[in-house]
Amino acid sequence: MLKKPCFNLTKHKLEYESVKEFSSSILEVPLSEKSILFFDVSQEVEIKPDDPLSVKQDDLLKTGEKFLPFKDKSSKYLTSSVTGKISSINTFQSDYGKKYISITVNKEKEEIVCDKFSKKSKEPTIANASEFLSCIPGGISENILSNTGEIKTLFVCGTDNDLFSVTNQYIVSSKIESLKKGIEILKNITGIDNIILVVNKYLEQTALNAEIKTEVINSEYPSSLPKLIVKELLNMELPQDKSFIDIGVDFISAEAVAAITQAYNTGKVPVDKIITFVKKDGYKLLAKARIGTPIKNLCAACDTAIDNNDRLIIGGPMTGSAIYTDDYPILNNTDAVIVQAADNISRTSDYPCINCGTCVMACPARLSVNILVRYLEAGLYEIADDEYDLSACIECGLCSYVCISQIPIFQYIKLGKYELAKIKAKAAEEVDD
Amino acid sequence: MAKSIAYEFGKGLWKEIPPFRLVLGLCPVLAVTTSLQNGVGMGLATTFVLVCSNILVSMLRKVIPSKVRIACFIIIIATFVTVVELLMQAYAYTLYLQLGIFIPLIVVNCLVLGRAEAFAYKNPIIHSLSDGLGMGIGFTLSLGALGAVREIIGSGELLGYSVFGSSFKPFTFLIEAPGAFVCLGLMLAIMNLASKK
Amino acid sequence: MGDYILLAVSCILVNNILLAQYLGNCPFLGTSKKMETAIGMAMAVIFVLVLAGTITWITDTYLLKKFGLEYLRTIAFILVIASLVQFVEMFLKKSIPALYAGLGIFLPLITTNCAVMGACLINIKEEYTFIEALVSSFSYAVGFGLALILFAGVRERVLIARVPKPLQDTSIALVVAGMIALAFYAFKGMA
Amino acid sequence: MREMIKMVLVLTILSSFSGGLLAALKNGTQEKIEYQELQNVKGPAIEKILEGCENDPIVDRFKVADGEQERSFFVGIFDGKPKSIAFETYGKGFAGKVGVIVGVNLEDGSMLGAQVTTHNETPGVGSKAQDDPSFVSQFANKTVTDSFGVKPDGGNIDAIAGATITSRGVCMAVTEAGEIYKRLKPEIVKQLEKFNK
Amino acid sequence: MIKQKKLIVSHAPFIHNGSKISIKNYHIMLAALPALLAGIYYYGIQAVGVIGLSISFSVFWELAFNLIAKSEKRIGDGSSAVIGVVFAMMLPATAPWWIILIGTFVAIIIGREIFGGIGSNPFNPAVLGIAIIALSWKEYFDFNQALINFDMDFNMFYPLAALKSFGASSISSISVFDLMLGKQAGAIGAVFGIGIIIGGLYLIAKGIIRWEICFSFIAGIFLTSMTFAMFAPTTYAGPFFHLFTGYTLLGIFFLSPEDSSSPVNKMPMILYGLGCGILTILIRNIGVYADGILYAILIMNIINPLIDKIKPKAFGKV
Amino acid sequence: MTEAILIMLTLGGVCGAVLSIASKVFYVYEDPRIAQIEYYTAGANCGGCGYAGCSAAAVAVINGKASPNVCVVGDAESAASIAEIMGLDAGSVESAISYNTCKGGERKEEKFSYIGVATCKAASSLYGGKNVCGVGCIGMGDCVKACNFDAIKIGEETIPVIDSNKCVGCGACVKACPKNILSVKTMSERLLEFNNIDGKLAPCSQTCPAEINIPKYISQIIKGDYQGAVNTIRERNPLLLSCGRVCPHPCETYCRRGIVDDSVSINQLKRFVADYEMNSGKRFPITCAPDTGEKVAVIGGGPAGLSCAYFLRRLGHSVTIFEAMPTLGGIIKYGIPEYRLPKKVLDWEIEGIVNLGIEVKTDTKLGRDVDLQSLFASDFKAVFLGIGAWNDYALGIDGENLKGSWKGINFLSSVANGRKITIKEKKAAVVGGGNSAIDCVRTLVRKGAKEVYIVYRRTRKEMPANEVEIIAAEHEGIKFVFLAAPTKVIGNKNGEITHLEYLTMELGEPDASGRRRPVPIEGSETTLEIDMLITAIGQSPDISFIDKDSDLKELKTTRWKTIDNDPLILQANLPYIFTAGDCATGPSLVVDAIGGGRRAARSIHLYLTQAEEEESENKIEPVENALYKKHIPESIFETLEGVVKKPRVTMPELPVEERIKTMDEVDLVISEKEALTEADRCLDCCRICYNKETTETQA
Repeated sequence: MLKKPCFNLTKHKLEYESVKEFSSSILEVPLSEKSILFFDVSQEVEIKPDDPLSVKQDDLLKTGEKFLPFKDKSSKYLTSSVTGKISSINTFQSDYGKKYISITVNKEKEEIVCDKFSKKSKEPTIANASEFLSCIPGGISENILSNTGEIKTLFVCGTDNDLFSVTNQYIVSSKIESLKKGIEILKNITGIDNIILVVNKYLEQTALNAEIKTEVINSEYPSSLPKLIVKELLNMELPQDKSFIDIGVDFISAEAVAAITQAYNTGKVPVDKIITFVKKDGYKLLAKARIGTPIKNLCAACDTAIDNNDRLIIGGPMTGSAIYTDDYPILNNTDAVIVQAADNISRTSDYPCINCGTCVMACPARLSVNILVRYLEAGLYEIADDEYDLSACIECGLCSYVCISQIPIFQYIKLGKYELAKIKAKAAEEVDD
Repeated sequence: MAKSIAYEFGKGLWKEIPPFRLVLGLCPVLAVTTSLQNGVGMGLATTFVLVCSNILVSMLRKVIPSKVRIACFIIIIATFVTVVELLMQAYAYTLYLQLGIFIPLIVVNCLVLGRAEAFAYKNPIIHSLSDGLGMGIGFTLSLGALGAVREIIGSGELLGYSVFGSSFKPFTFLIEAPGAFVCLGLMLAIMNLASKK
Repeated sequence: MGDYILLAVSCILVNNILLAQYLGNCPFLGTSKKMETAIGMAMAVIFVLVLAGTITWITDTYLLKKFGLEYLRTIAFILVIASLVQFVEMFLKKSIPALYAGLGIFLPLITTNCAVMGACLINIKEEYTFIEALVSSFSYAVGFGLALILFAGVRERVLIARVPKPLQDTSIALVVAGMIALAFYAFKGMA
Repeated sequence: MREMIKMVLVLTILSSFSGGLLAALKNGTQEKIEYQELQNVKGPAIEKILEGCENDPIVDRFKVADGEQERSFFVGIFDGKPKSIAFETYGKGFAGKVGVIVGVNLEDGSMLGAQVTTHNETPGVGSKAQDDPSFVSQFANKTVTDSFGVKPDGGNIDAIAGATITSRGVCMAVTEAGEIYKRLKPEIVKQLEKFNK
Repeated sequence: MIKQKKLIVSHAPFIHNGSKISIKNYHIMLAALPALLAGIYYYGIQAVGVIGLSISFSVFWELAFNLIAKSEKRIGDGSSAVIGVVFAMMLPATAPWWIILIGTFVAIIIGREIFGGIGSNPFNPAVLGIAIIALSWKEYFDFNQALINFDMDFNMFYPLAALKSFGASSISSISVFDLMLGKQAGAIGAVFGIGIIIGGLYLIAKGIIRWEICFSFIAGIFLTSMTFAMFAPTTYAGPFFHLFTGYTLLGIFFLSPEDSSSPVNKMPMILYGLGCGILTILIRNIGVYADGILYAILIMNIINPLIDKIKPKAFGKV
Repeated sequence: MTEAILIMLTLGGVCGAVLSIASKVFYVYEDPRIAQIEYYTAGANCGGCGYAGCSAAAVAVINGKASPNVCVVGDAESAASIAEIMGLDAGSVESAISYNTCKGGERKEEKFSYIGVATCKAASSLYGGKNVCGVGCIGMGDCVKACNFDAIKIGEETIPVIDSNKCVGCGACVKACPKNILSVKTMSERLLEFNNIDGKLAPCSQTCPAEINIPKYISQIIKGDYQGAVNTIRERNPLLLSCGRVCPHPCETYCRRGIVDDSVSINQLKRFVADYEMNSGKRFPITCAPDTGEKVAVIGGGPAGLSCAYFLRRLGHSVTIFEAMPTLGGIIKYGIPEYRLPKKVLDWEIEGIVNLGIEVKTDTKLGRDVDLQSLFASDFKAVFLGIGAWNDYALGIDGENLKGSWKGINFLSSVANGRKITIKEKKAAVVGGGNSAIDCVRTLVRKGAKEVYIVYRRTRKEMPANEVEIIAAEHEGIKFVFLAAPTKVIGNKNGEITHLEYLTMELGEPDASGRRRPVPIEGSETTLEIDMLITAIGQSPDISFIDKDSDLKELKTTRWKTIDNDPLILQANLPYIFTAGDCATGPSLVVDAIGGGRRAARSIHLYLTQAEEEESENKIEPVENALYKKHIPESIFETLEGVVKKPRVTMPELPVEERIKTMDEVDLVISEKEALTEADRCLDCCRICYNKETTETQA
């Protein structure tokens, strides 16, 4: 799949994995002693990581209990996935300015499931969904839960964004009934009429059999990136200065839909996440773990030892991110975890761009990557954006994948976007002054 | 406030040697340096104009109104350029032929005008004199060096004497227009390299 | 007519004022770092050179030659050109500020541009008629602009390349200019 | 207003002063310049053509009106007699005009030779017309009033390799010389009387 | 405190398709082989010497520059060797060693290294090298004169020089097929047309050079030469003659598609190729030079940054 | 000839006329300053300033977007000329060069291996960079690439090294650095810099109330650059001679070396360089920014007032100190006895400060000799109150005012003033456990008292006085009476003191301050035979002037009679009044007062320079992210690896027998050799890295 064909007049093809190639068994990861809950504080402008929290050490959390870390400042909440006492609270600096509050919970012997949800949610309503379900596995966007009526079309992604991962496909193939019911629930509570299940060709039949409104997309990477789904199914390119919500579109993963069904069926907030795990030798398996389980427990359960100079990747191989500590927890959107052995790691080089144009041919966003990357290397982010459409990049990573000089183009682009945002924010600030 | 006269003189020889450091007055540098003789001749002509105009501008700096100062500088410079032109015609005619149109064009050499504007108009006569002299000599040296390099490699001769013998096949590229640009560019790089240490 | 076209081609490509006659190199290097600036400068030069070429031809023919004062050519020309440029600058600034912003800011650079003065002198030296002088002035300016814009295009690329430190900026720009001059040899003999 | 007057005044005085100065200088050097000009530009060519003459052809020159133009003729005295003259004509070369001096033996109208004086040709290619004696030597002893052309054009002169245009230009100039000679011969003969001592 | 394992952190993507500059360059050298072998067949051991010297000098210059500039040594990627090969293809078999030394110096150092090395050169280094030395030492590039000592079983002369001097009638006797087989005087790698075409097609098939440039180049040559030939068939030669003489095919497949100095977007590539073709014939027909390929490519190299600004509208751009 | 002259005359005339007419007809108003400024730029159109050519830069200066020293090629002279044209605060004209504040380098620890784009920006955007230290240098040299003047290189320790000869202070490197480890600051900016929670700060620097860059001056001492060390200290603390003697050095408490053996004797090192300057026979020059013409009145010439005046003066303001006493110095002059801080030393130091151009009016008391009205009349724009705390608290017991009873400060200042007090052969008791109490007893010993008691209501452990002082007092034979609360002073009929009666106490539950509260034991009254009593149980400011001055009626005070202010910006409720030192905080450390003086100076500086722009808003922005009296948690260690024990240099002091006889200075300065050894013990800490000493390097 990752080999370059001998003769290539056409561009490189990367096919998505098919869930059918997986063994149907799913590995259950045992509950870990310590779980870590991440609360994202980078989006909230007014919250600073060192603001006082409304929870503190030694507070007891129940499984499925929701709590608001910054009660006074933000209504965003976290759902505890285990029962236990908070043992420490730290800040965690992630990439590109992202910051989390990490709350470590020590498992109590006996698990107590919080019953607030079951009490309040006999009937599915948008109110109780938004009150309890924003942290379900797979994640659900605020726009869906706030029910402002802007969303006209909701795509349920039965495809996985990135290569290797089959998490959502697994849900479609194994829980199609639950998915169907979840879509009904969503229709009822949000009032969105046009909910479409998006699958690729591997699962077309499954979806058709279940009689769900389905669209089939290309099975070639990166066609299941949101922007390309919109392009393929709605035949429009998302304008650069608009967001999906502006054109009345939103996405939800199949896993989240199934989780909604599960929540209302059982009266418990779902806390288990399905993860595609890729071992060092490339063997892939599916695992089920609590949200908040440290990666090292997942690895241990999958018989994979982490050594020095290995690479631990959260997410897929094209768009994921490498982490530096195996204490990092599984989050509600962690679809895949990849472990690469030290001697199997593709390196980058500091070769200059040789202007071969392969990236230009590969780029689904039609960027002049060859020139763009030079401006980015020189740190001229504004020119890169004004003249070479930096912000039009849809972040698929194909340019770096095909680059003959092995330039970390994708990193340059991400960095460029990040720095550009900073420059613009600063300029806006100056205008305000 | 005022720096020493020796400093003003010396800076033109290395620290601010034109056109390598102060990239000014490139046209004659490129055009006439096909040989050492031409280069030095042009350099001396420029030096003469530079020194005379610096002195005169400095003398008249109190009289010249600042609004028409550029026009005045130009008249002063043009006068001296014409003087040089006439003298050269009378006493160094071959050189005059070689330098051709570039003699009258000294008048628009940014170096001369630049020094008048940036230095002589603000400084006393003696300083302006030494500045002009230093810059002029620096300019001459640069032109001479470039001319020598191009002449030796480009035609295998120096001042008309064969350097490498008759079997040498000169690299005539350097005598041609593109060669002039490339040669100056590379010499500039060598200067940058040298001054770094 | 054919002669004028040949003259134009000769002045634009074959005897390009920058690359073959070495005139106007300071602004050539100075204003070519960015394409926008290069285009502005090119336009300014075209505008001024046509005016200057005409006026100096008139001055020379009806004033200097008449009185046998050819030796005052240098001083007369530069005076006329400098005054003209300054006049145009003031005029634009007041009357057409939009044009001034795009083109006028380059005018001070033109006063000391030997391309302008040089082209005027060549007109006289080659004993062109008035029309020929006009054509050649315009063509020289177009040649200047063409070379400048092409140069700016290449230079924009070189600016973001990993040029070794001692060669950066002017040094590498000169080498590029040399290469462009070499490429212009292609047009040799075409006019 | 006061400032304006001052500006105009300074500019006027300065320029008139420079005009005066230059005029004075010009007067002083005029003679010298004219001699230098002839000596250097045409001197070598004339010397070669009128080789063996007893006088200085540049001193012994006269002018003849040809239509609107005036043409200079240089006299070569052989055996005490003004037998030959040399004069300049122009042809169109690869890059601008090519000046050619043609020497004519008045007695039989044969050419003493032709020499290229001024040109702007490519060094090493077109410039061979001046430097390479084998090309111009083809003209010697031919009748001046003939028409000349390079062989590719069906003429009688071998072109310089790679410099057909220059060669063509030279031929043009020589052909024109023949026409001038035909046209002005009576006047020339009249003028020559003066040198017949 | 237990020491945390030190993992490797890098940025996505974490996989790569495995392409390498060195492999690409070896393919180019492989593609040059047919034409070179033909050259060696015609010109013998001398040609082998020229090729060998050209490659080794090229690599030497790059190494020397890297040592002086204290930059990373990258001679292993074969890019200098490729320049050496292409450079050798344009040389006559009689080229003396010092010309190769200076030519490769110009190509590698002035043509490429001082601009920042591989990928940064605005001009094709090999073209630049040949153009400069051909300007300086014309006698070695006058193929008639240079190859005078070779005794062949065919009429050995440089067709373009003949065309330039004596018009189209002088070359009417030459069959296109002979030209394709290399029965003409010329540079080592430029005479055997079929070989170059085979190499070029191989490169296109491998995706190493871009077909848009090559085909539009050919189109440009055909269009222009046919127009000229239509108006004055006695003075100007036809398209096939132009295609198979001089450096034309070399220019089409090995010189003009050089990565760094050619455009990468579709429209610019076509314009670039067309421009090269048109200029080539213009120079051959009305300029002073017998072969216009070198200058045509140099001119298009200059225009390349400008035309490469024509690019498709980016995703979601309004 | 004539023709030539005529033609040129016409030509010149025509051109001149056309131009001058055109300049009238086509006149467009342009700020005349643009041309003037352009005249002073270097004219090279180099673009180093970031503007498109010199003319554009000039426009930017006019629009206030660029500072007068915008031209990186031009020298200080041209910058000064431009500033003159702009009539700007010339303070920003001082030349600046770049400084590296990170000391991480090779000793830093990494949390992962990084592969990818080799720039600091890229590396830092992934988890803040590979270093464990989140704020330190990444070492990939973005700054080197950014520098147009070749002034930075990555040194052997993989941290940037700046060549100060080449640096022009353009700030390109600062912009390039994602970790803010480089700073280009003018002297004024450096003087006004405050410790920041993101700072690269050693624990000692975090602790020091004056925020002195301690590791920097110690490393300067190691290099033998004593003058540099003095200058480093002077950026934060003008009273280094005094502080070197009397500072209780809270910094040493947090010295990391103290975790392993003894903390570095930081204060001794400060004293060493301070004394080095004094003994060198010349004063190291102190530079001041150009005059701003703003006048500030500083009321009180104590440490806070001197510090504030000093910093304001260095910022270019005109300062006048009004001092109620005959000489400057305040509490350190009158409250600290000679044997701890010789008057000669203090006077030398104060002279240095006053010599910067500070006007001094002694014997002038606010409320008595001057009032606000008169200050405003004399053009003072802001007033700094640093009047100290001179009112001793009374015990509030019977017989307190008997003859032979003194108040602590009163006693000490009387001694300092040389007033005749009979102490010889007296039995004296000093009530209190603070430093002034110890000062009193040690003074008494030296003045020949027969028996000296210290009466304190808690135990030795709770005594707020410095440990060294207590020890010294013990050595000098002071008798300590702990857990004793005076209840009554008993006198004879002449009104002279004979006895002190006190209750014995026991310690109860800890109170708010964490000290165990003493509880009296009923019926444990004891008497102590004395003929002299000094109460030194604390002081409060003398704020009587408030009532005398109608303009000050509004001034808010606290219940401790201190002047109420914003604790961070030190502005009182009247916007033009700023306070610091004991009068704002209550009795505290000298170094607190010095730090307060500097913070007040910043506020006053901002108040004066911003006042014109925002007349309505007199509120000054506090320092962002200031680390005021806090510690960076991650920098406080509990264990320390890789440090080899080395003894601390002992401080030389006069032998007890000698010192109790005279008021001579007790503590002596350490020798140069000892200073170097001691400085060498410094681990050169930064936020979390420090120099590990391996046994190999010791051998």
